[in-house]
Amino acid sequence: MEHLGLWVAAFLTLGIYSFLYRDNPWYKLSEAIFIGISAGYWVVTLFWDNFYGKFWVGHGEDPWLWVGAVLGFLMLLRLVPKIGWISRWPLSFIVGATAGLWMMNYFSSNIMLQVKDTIMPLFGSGYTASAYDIVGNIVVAVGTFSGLVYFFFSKEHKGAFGATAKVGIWFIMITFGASFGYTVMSRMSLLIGRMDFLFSDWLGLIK
Amino acid sequence: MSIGKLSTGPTVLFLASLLIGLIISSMTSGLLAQSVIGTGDATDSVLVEVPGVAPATSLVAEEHKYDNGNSIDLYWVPSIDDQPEGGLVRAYHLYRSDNEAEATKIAELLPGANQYRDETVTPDNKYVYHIIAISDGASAKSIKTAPISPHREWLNYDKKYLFLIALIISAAVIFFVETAKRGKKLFIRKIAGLEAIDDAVGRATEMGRPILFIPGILDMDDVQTLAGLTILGRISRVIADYDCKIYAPVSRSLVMTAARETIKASYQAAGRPDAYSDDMVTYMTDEQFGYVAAVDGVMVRERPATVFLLGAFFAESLILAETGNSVGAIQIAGTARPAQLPFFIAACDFTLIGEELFAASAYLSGEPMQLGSLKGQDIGKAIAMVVIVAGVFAITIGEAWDVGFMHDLVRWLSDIFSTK
Amino acid sequence: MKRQVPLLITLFVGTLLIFSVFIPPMENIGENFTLFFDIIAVFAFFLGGGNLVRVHISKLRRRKKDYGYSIITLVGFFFMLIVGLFKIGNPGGIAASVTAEGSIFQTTFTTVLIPLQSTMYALLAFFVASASYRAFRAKNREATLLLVAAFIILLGRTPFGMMLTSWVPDSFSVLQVPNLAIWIMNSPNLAGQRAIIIGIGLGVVSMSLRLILGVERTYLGEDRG
Amino acid sequence: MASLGIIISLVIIFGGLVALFLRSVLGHEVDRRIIFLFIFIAVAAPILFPLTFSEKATEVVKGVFNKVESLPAGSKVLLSFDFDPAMAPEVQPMANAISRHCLEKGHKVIFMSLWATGQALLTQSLQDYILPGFPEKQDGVDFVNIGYKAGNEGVLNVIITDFRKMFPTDVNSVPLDSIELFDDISSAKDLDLVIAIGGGKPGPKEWVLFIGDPGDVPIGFGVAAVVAPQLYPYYPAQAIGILGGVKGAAEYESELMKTHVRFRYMDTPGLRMMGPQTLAHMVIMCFIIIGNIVYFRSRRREKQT
Repeated sequence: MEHLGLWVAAFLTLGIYSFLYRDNPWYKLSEAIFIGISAGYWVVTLFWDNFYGKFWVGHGEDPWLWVGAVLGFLMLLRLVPKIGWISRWPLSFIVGATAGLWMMNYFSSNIMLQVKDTIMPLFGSGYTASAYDIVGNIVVAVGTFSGLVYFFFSKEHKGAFGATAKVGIWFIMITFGASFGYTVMSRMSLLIGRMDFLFSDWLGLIK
Repeated sequence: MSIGKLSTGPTVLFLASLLIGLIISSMTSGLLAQSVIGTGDATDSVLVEVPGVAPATSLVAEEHKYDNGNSIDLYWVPSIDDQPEGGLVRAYHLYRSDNEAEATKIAELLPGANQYRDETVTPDNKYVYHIIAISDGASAKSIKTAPISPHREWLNYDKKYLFLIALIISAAVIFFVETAKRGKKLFIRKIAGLEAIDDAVGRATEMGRPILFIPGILDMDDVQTLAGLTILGRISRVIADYDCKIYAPVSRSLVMTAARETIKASYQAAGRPDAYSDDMVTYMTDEQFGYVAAVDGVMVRERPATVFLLGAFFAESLILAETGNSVGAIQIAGTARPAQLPFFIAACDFTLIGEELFAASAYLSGEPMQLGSLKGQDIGKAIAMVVIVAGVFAITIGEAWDVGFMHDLVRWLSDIFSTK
Repeated sequence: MKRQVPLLITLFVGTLLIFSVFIPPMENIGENFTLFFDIIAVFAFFLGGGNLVRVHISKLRRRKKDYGYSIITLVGFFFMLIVGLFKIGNPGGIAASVTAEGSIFQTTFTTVLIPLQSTMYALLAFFVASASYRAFRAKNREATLLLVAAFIILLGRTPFGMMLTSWVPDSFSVLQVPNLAIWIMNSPNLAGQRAIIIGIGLGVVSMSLRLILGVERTYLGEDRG
Repeated sequence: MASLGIIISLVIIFGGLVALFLRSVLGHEVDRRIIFLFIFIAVAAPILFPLTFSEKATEVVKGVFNKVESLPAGSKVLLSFDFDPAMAPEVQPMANAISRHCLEKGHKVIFMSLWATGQALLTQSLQDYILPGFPEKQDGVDFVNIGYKAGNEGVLNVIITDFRKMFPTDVNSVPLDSIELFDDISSAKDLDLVIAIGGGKPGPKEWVLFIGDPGDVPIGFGVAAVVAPQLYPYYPAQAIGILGGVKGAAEYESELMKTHVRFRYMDTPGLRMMGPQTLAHMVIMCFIIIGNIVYFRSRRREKQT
């Protein structure tokens, strides 16, 4: 049984990799299995975790849960063409709640805290900081400031303003290049993991 | 009902409620600041003297400010026998009695502890606390606190600055929306990725190939998905005009429903409701990589001329973008997840960086009201920039030459911008 | 009715959630929303799952190209549904957790889904390479900075980074490639990230307001005629 | 056999790259599938035929290594395994290497963990990897495993003044008072070095805050790669050095093999993982260069026409 599982896993692994060459029946088969099994997996876990676990078990204690169930039911009215427009109600409920919830969330964590963190001395008392730190601090302050200038929408990027915006986009480009380079290592680790599976677990080529 | 009227109502309502909130919060702040404090009552000194160890002293129970009445802060001075070296105290046991019932142990604390927050209280019940210092074979009980009952409070005054700054930025957004509504022309610079949309749709039409739209892999409870869908609305309007084919495979059922509504309305607005079909949006699977496998399949088989990737993306960003690139599609991407932006920058033709994703639908609409909101955003940016410059300047001068009022300024700024 | 009610719902719910941040008794309202959302999502799954089944059955019926794969998808879907909803082969019976070790549901998950997921994920190793080849070209000053930053970091992660610049005296050790890579991650990278993050915050605030105030309503399928 | 395999693979990779390089000078683009093939070989070959590069340690890694190396034998070193199974693949190699190094130098080593899940990992790696190499070392004299205690940074707050208050016994319930190693240790201040391995919370930051700064004890970090950048601000003022991810481990192992004959043939998971990593990075960098050559060639051609 365990042996069979190993072969199934290897078959599917190679099926996905065959896509790198080009689309082919082996990939299509793996894809079809992937879609069917995973969609089924999600329905089942959603049903047991959310519907059974949260609503069915909890609605006695917390009658508010009925609100969710009613909204969910309204959603299904789409299937009845004549009153399908009612399904916009739960949709607008979700949109309103998402907008309200995230607005304050992003406000405090993305704006307030980041601004606060940027306020730091360029050099310490009596210039105690090393040249390395001073340069670093100046770079962070200048980079953040000019990056924000780049995002300004209501002013043409011209003159001194345009030059600052240019510096801003340079910083953003360095950020992107650096994060890209930094991620390569972890991506390779994933492949090493799969190769290990193929060569050692499946084929037994290495101990 | 016309657009103007419909949005004036809510605007006024919103502003009015913000204003009332602010007034109430400033009026009640003085009242709220006086919190109830129960201190140790000297007459109630039921000291159980077990020789060998001294009790903790000055136990104070204090209501935690600005909460729902569900926490009480406790402070005390540790036992004099609780010393770093050679101390006798091994632990502190904290006891509480609810509404004059028998006291029960609610926490065990390490030596050296001098405070605790009890978050298991309910409003308007009466609580009395005492603490017992435990040592080997001996223990000492502190005096009891006076009865304290936590109260529910209606405003969190600690968040006043958060409220104030949110109010200023929201007011700026609303002000410019209103200004624009009155017909004042507002300048908004060109955004490269968005200028390209028309060309990208035109190209698909010429080539007779479909357009693929991916609204990210998260559900409707993520704000990036909403941004993606609002852009979908604008794009499908153009698509309907050009009579080109659009296909949006999605990974969430709710997104499927919302995307259908969005495209349908755009086709109606373009005067071509007959050209719309539910098949334009299909659900694939909720599973992240299962969805990626499906979309990759769609890409190589349908060979879209243009691919839009707008929404919340995770590791799959690069898989999708590279596959799209391999079939020769023009790709316009955008996300607010900083970790994935580098991959879009590398693999797509145009990328909307963070804020631009949220600005896109306003920009594309070309409506003055929507453009006004972008102008309001810029006010927020200006505030952030001024604070950064002033803050860095003040803290540097303050640190380097030890200037008193600069220290004060910095303390004040970081007080405002810490959100507690 | 058809047009105003949804807009009013959005306005009301949105405003409520914004204010709940400042009102202690309403602190938990956000969590409640998450709970509601989870329940709505289950109902919505009827629509999504239904759509999946409908699409593949229609492919089958019309004998469209590659309809054979649709059979496999449908079989997989219903197999998981039956095995999971009735907890077939679950050692603990119907009362046990659906993901109990040894159940058919969980076994399928570990033997089929996990290898598929991790293989799909690992495709990234290849795509990272092909994207670097195409994208990191010195087309203009911005692209050159992107290229140089990526190259230094890549080099800094290999032993050659150290070898190439080991001649640099230790007093200038910041110029040795691995240290330079660290500096880039800490200073310019941090600055760029901050600007992007603050911008995103403002973008979300402004878009949320547009949605709550009903200025933006494309998502509702509102015809703006 | 293995070395022949790796030589053939390297010839294929670099021969291929030279060929592509020559083609690029003529202005030919490279098909993405050829890039995929190169990545496949670059990762697969070093897995099949182990290939290790000698790593030259960076300053931040040397900081930790040199400290362990320069302390006189008999110094008291504490290693804290603050990680769980999920993080283990990244930090276990360095935990093993540092432990071996400390034992080899004759330091008195105290092993502990601030993570509940860490104790089992710690006990197991001591049994399976670390101690088998040192049969002469005695439990309680040369090393001791005091295990895990609940309380997160609270634990540190206590041991900075009194070890025995928090850890009355070691992991085998032997009272600390009867353990020879602890004879002249009463608090964490008496330690000569602490190395915090992990990267989560509680972890390196807490060690600096509660032990390093107040007790004036040197602290070294061994952490997962993703958290390393966030910890550089502590170096060199508050931390003597940082090992980041597999690469940090590889550098440490490399340094260890160079300075100690005993470890010439030890198991080096860090270096082994670095083989495919290094080759893949090299291949990607070569392709970036090739891409730029193609670009400049084609641009010049456009200008000419």
